[in-house]
Amino acid sequence: MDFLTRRLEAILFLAPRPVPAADLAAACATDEETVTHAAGGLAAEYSCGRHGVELREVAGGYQLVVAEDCEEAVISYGGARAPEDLSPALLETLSVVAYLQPATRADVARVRGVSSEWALASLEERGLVAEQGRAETPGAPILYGTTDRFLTVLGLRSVADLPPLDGFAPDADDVEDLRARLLANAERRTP
Amino acid sequence: MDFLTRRLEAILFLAPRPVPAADLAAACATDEETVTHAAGGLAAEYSCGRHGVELREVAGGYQLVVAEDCEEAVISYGGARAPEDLSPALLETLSVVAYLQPATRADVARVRGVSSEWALASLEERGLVAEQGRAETPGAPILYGTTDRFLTVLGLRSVADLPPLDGFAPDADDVEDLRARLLANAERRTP
Amino acid sequence: MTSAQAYPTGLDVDLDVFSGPFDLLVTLVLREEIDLWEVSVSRLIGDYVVRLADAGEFDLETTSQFLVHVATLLEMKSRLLLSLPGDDDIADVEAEEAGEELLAALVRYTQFRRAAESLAGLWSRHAGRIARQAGLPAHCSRIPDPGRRLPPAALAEAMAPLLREPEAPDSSHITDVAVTLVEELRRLRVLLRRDGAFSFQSVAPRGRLERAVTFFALLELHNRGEVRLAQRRAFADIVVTPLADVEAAAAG
Repeated sequence: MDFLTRRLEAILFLAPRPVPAADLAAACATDEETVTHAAGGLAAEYSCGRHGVELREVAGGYQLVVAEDCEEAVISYGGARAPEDLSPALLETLSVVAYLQPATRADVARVRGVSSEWALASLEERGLVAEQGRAETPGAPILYGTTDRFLTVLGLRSVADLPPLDGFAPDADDVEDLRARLLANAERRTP
Repeated sequence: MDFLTRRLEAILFLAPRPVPAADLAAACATDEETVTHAAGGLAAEYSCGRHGVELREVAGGYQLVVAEDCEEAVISYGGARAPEDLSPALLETLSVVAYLQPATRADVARVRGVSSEWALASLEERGLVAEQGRAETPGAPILYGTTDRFLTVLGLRSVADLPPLDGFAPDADDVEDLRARLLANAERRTP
Repeated sequence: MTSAQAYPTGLDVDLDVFSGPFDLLVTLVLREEIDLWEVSVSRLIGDYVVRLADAGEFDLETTSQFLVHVATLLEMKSRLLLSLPGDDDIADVEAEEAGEELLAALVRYTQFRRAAESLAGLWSRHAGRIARQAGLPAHCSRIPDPGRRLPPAALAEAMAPLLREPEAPDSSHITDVAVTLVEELRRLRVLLRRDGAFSFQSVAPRGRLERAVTFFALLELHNRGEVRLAQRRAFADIVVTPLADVEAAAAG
């Protein structure tokens, strides 16, 4: 496997959603044609029945997905995982994402007053929050929001059913007010 | 690649944390010995330089991680962030907890000479230490220990793999230096 | 809540390492976010005295708070200078008898500091390794049984502390002052009337915080022109003479 193919493999390994050829090209500092060619080689390596995952070309790009006959094992692993107990730090982070969504990592950290890197990763790993695209601000930070699984775990029909906060309703207009108040409080707590 | 190996690959590909052999065995309805054997084959397939990812043994389980030379591409795609570095105060506190665990707040303060409340809270927030119950001494202080994430970020298989604490003991010369410093300070204190 | 309430000492400081409210500086030092080595305590005190002079009025409560904080900083700094961990009261430790104990503590601390350096090495090699972070695909993860569901109200409860306006910084970990400046001024004035001159050592209490208050009270008496302070050399005992006596001697 050549270096470009290996880098494509690494990116696809990590990305939870299809990655457009253009993004792969940009990340590897090459052009789309070269990427498409290398992806062909990767598709051959990860063709049906050879590995536990397969490379699919789907709407929007390339994605490594679990081979159908291996899914059962993954489901069985997923079913055996630890229950949903959340530490206070995780619960706080989850609430911030839930009420402010979509929120960036920096938003969460500023509101909470502590770096929330691990808390977000941990919630992502539990499937309660997930990437929902990128903000159109410098650096294009990842935007986080809650997942369908989050709704299931809380027994909610939609995010609009979140319990109201003291003086706020979780609708679009109030999110900005809420954000402003949280930031003002956070600023007074820490320098 | 045989079916078992493919299933292991699928689980490790999707699992967001190191997976112990026992969990793999349960998910694939087989025994640990068979899993360990198959994992050996997988480790050979995913050994250094062959793929964009590598198999490593860490925190009591197996984990696929991006190959080091492919990290740059992954980071430029924007899919990964390294954790923030730890300050010396946090590292000191972390080492006391790691070697003395389970350790109370007072244990840490006794070694470090300063109240380490904030440092412990910060390590807890970063998921590196966690409460492990309470001591059966007056006041029932909280006992702290390190987490699986601690092992994962330090690349350790288990706490037993920590470099031995004895190796860091000051030797006779160091002790004499310390004694001399202490005496000099003591004299300066007495007018 | 006004900002004066939020920062009871009401003092802004401007040092190389920090600029802002004094309380915050103390909080940051306690959290080890600012290295105490970098904080010039003498400059803090100098600034404060200048501020007092400018203000023209003397706020006892504020000054007591300031003293407590400065005393805390000084205590921490002296521990650092000694590289001495431990809960013992430094002022009460006789170097000879405690020497071996201190040495043992220092040796132990050094051992853990070296272990920390080695953890830092492991960290720099391994912490940056990149693993998949996203959760399992929805159809692969377990659906919790209804009995284990997270109650939605828990989310609102978790938000409540973030929505509350923050309270003033907590200084409960700082020892309460056993004597107040007012009481100490009163006590010293009684001594001056009764004994005339006396030395600082002979009247100062044992506790270092209380000693600090006594010292500050002496400075206050000096400022008000009630006493003369004399010291033969640095670190020597301070002789306190009522100014009335001094004037009488000069006149006689």
